[in-house]
Amino acid sequence: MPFLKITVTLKKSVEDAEGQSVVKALKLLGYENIKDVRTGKVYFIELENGSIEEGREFCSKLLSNPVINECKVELDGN
Amino acid sequence: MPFLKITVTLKKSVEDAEGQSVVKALKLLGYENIKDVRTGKVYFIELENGSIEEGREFCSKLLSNPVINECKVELDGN
Amino acid sequence: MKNPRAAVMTMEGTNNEMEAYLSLIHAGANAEIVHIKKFENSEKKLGDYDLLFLPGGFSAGDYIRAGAIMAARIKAKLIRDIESFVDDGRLVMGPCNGFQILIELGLLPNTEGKWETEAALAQNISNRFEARTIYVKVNNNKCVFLKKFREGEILKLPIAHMEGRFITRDERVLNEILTRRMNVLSYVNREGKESGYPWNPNGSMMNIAGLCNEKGNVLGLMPHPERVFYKVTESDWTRNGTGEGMGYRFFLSAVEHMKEKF
Amino acid sequence: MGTEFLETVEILNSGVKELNKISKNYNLGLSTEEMLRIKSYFSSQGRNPTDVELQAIGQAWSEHCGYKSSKVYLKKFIFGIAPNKILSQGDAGLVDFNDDIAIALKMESHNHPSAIEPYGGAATGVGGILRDVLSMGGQPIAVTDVLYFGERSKKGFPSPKFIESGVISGIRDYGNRVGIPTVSGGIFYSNDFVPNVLVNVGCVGVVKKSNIMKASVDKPGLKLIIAGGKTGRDGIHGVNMASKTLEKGEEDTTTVQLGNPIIKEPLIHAVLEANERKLIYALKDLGGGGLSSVIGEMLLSGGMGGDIYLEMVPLKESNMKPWEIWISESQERMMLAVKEENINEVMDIFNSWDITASIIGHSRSGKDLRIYYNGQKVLDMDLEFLTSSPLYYRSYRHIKQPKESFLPSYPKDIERIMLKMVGNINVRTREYAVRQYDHTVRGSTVIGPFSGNVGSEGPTDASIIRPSWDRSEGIAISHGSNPFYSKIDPFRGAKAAVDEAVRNIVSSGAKPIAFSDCLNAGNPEIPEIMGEFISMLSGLRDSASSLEIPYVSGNVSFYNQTGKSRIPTLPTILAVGKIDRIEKALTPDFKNFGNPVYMIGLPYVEMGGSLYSRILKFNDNNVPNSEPTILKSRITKFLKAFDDDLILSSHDISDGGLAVALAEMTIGSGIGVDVDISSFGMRSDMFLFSESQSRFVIEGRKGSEERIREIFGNDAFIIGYTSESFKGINGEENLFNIELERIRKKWKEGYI
Ligand SMILES: Nc1ncnc2c1ncn2[C@@H]1O[C@H](COP(=O)(O)OP(=O)(O)O)[C@@H](O)[C@H]1O
Ligand SMILES: [Mg+2]
Repeated sequence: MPFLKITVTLKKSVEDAEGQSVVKALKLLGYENIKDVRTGKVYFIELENGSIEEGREFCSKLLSNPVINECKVELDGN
Repeated sequence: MPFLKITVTLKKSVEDAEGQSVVKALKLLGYENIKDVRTGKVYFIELENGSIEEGREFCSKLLSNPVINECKVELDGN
Repeated sequence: MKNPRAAVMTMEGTNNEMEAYLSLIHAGANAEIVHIKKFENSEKKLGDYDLLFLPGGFSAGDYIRAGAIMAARIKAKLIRDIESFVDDGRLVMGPCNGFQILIELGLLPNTEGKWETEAALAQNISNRFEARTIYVKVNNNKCVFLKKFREGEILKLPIAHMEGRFITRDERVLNEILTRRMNVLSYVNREGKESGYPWNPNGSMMNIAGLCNEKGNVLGLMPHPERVFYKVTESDWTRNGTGEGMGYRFFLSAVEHMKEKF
Repeated sequence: MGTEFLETVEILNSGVKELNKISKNYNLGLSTEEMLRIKSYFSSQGRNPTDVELQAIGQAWSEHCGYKSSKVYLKKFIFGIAPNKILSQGDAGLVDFNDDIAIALKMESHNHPSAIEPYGGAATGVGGILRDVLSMGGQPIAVTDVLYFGERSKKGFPSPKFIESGVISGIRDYGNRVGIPTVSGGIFYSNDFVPNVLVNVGCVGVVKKSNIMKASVDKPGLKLIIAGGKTGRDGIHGVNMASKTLEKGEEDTTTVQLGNPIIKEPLIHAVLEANERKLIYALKDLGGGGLSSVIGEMLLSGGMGGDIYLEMVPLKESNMKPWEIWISESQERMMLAVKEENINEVMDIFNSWDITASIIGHSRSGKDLRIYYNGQKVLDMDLEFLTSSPLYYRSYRHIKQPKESFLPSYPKDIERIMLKMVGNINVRTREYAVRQYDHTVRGSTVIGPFSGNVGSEGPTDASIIRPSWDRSEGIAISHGSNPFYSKIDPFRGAKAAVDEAVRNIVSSGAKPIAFSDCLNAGNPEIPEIMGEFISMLSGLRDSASSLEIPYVSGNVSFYNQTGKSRIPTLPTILAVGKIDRIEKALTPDFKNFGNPVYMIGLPYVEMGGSLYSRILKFNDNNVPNSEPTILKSRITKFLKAFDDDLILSSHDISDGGLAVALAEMTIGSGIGVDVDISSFGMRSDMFLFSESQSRFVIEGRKGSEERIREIFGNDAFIIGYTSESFKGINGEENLFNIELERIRKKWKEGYI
């Protein structure tokens, strides 16, 4: 069965509070080489007859807000 | 500058409550072809001199709990 | 006799320190709110206290996973001190975020004695933050914090969390918990019977709401006794009168124990 | 022409057309008259303005910052009610509480940002309102939120469900993370809020009287410290967005922010610690208009001038231009004025909480503001001119409508209508939202949003917070608003909002002491809307002045409009009250069987905007009329009966009238009531469903009949006795007989 992998991230222009907390935590753990961390969510969607177009619909109807998010859709990806 | 992409998911044996909510929401939107949804988090870590090994350390020290999570580390991935 | 000393450890996002601090003070402890930084840079020494309280809240935003960042910080610098603190028989209590941190640190359940992470508190099965009152049953009152309760007693406590679903690494850990009766508190319904959601608010295995280590000096639990020190902060007090709340005896048990022991 | 980071803008030689173009190109949102005013100022200076100067004016003169459409009317109607009861006014207002503390309160809208990005809009709304209370030196103790959502989708705009879930998640994630309990609020559904959703958020705090902070910088040589979040490009021109109507497909990401509660939480601790140690001279938060607005207002109100060095502002991005730094609305920032000798201590405190802080300038004698960037002067202006926006007497028109009552034919099935009401989207439980908000954090919530038996709680009227564990007093918090009334009749709608807020407070056993008013309307340049705005204000004035309760703070949000769709002109009233002994507080759940149940106040046939009219879909523009003098006398009587320990439970009568009030009292208690209304001689449906104002249902103690009659005179009526069933009759006629479990199921529908 095909599946869609959808990755939702924040646009670069939107501050990522979680990413900032991870930077701080990694630095406190001694990793001084960290420059920046951005976070995102992934959805692995198993479905019958899926298509990239359908994945785009999931993005716009449910999984993301185009004002702040970017959505990447991959079919059968890993 | 290299970056690490780390994907943290729930082990198959752990019920994914968020994934189940997404299934329900997509079905309500009329997508009857959805079989299952699993969710995860991605971290895009920009750093100096990163390595896969370092990414694995981030996983075990901070980003995942081995009891419930799986961690996938990619270098320079996209 | 000197009042026992308690430290309530905070960082950004731990936000239940006030009610914890006041509960400790009102139960007769000499409590202090201490930022984790002060332990890390040795401005304060854990050894100077008799009780360590890891308060609830959202340490570092609960980003990544609830409690993960604070636990990682503790692991990096303070874990040896805490392990010997526990070995000494001093007390550690962690409700909610505190419980999540105790689990991440391997201080609970620690069935193998290796201080390794043997369990997790995953996202609630309802996929929702749940803020309401629930019932728990006291299964075992050997735990220092539960001395003032009867075994089988039903308590009414508030919960407020998104990640409280208790899961063990494997069957073995779960069996050890049950055989050694470390599952000191379990979720029950109004009749005192174990049952599913919503009485078990998060889908925890075996309805586990709280764990105490074998020695009885480390308690982690999802509910918040520190928010119901007085009856007037219980959600149904206008039907049941005023006085001491359900949380009072947790703190009194601990303080009396410390007064006897130290 | 300046250097690449600074522009000089040619206005001295610009005509009207060019001036308008400048306003548009620089996103200033200024009118032709305003541009001409700027031109004449700079002509007198003999030079052209820099982009920093123009942008600064654009902020200060926006509707949002300058209150230019509302100020003259606010002054006339709202300010000056019971002024002796206001302790202090600033970002939030203060009212006296006891010998030790004052209460800070404020309610503010975050409508425009929430319509575009609901999650971030609502989250930053909570963040902003917390800062307002913090600015007074106050420890926030409660967050509140009143939300107005649409039901139907509109093409080109996000769906109402998407907006709703984003708004609720935003409030949850921000409020829960900062650890201030979200205890009170409301949710309304009506298609009048498509696509203009309203998000009104409130905050209540406590301030030790010896620690009250002011914002005015009235001494030269004070250092100005910015603390908290870093400054970025986020939130540029936010106030301008909130000062115009919402149009399709707008997604200017520069105004969108998500907020960072994990900076706010320690920032609150650090500021309060510095205040407790008396190290802060003046304090204000950075909200709309950013540095531009906060520094301008702090200096102007203290009669000082100042010098600012923009390179000292900690930045998120290194390549920001001076004008961007100056007007950025980045979240989580506070501005402190500190005496030289206290600087080190203050910086140490911020450091100990891991909070970024930086000295960016100082006050000095004079009336002008100068801003430098790496040694170059980028702004040099008279503060009075810069900060005092022009004020407008907008023209207005009142639409006269005769009051027409409509009597629907008598319904066949009262019971079915009652169940429909209990399950109505505007009545049924809000647990799906509110139980995602932590309402017990801080361990001081005495009455929360729900009360009754564990696992089957019903709604409460007001929440009560205990500000100190060592004293017995409590702070009651509640709201009032009714968009259905306000749509038909903004004057009566406003009075009803105050009435409801007060009723809720009193119903819990507390005495109301202060209001904050959050006003929402469409485009103020339309005379009908301005007319409604003025009607609303006069309603607010009539009620509050009769009660002698001040509006200690408030907020105005205009331009909640998209083309012809616009919201009703409506206030959300945040009320606080005082109860001397929390252990006497009342909740609506019935307490025992066989007790007398009283209705306080008679119903009238005035069904305009009522739930009954909405369910039966009949038109009636006779909105329930709150009579302030009656409200006042009922409060006095109620509190007397309360002091005499005659009342066991109490609930205010609002949506759905007596019928819904009684049903709600059964939900948390599992105790019903048997009602007989035959002695009133009124049509049963009108009697049960009328929403006439200033009314309560109370469960009295056994044997309280005589004392209640003495206190209330002919204002209290026994309508029945608590019982195991829930039955109503009118003489021979059986009105309803409903199993308690069915009511609870209806009310909880869709929620476990
Ligand atoms: N409708 C109103 N009623 C009473 N006071 C108001 C009203 N609108 C605004 N105010 C007061 O005017 C001042 C400025 O309000 P506002 O611009 O919202 O504050 P800020 O933007 O600095 O947070 C505050 O003291 C506020 O309480
Ligand atoms: Mg403000």
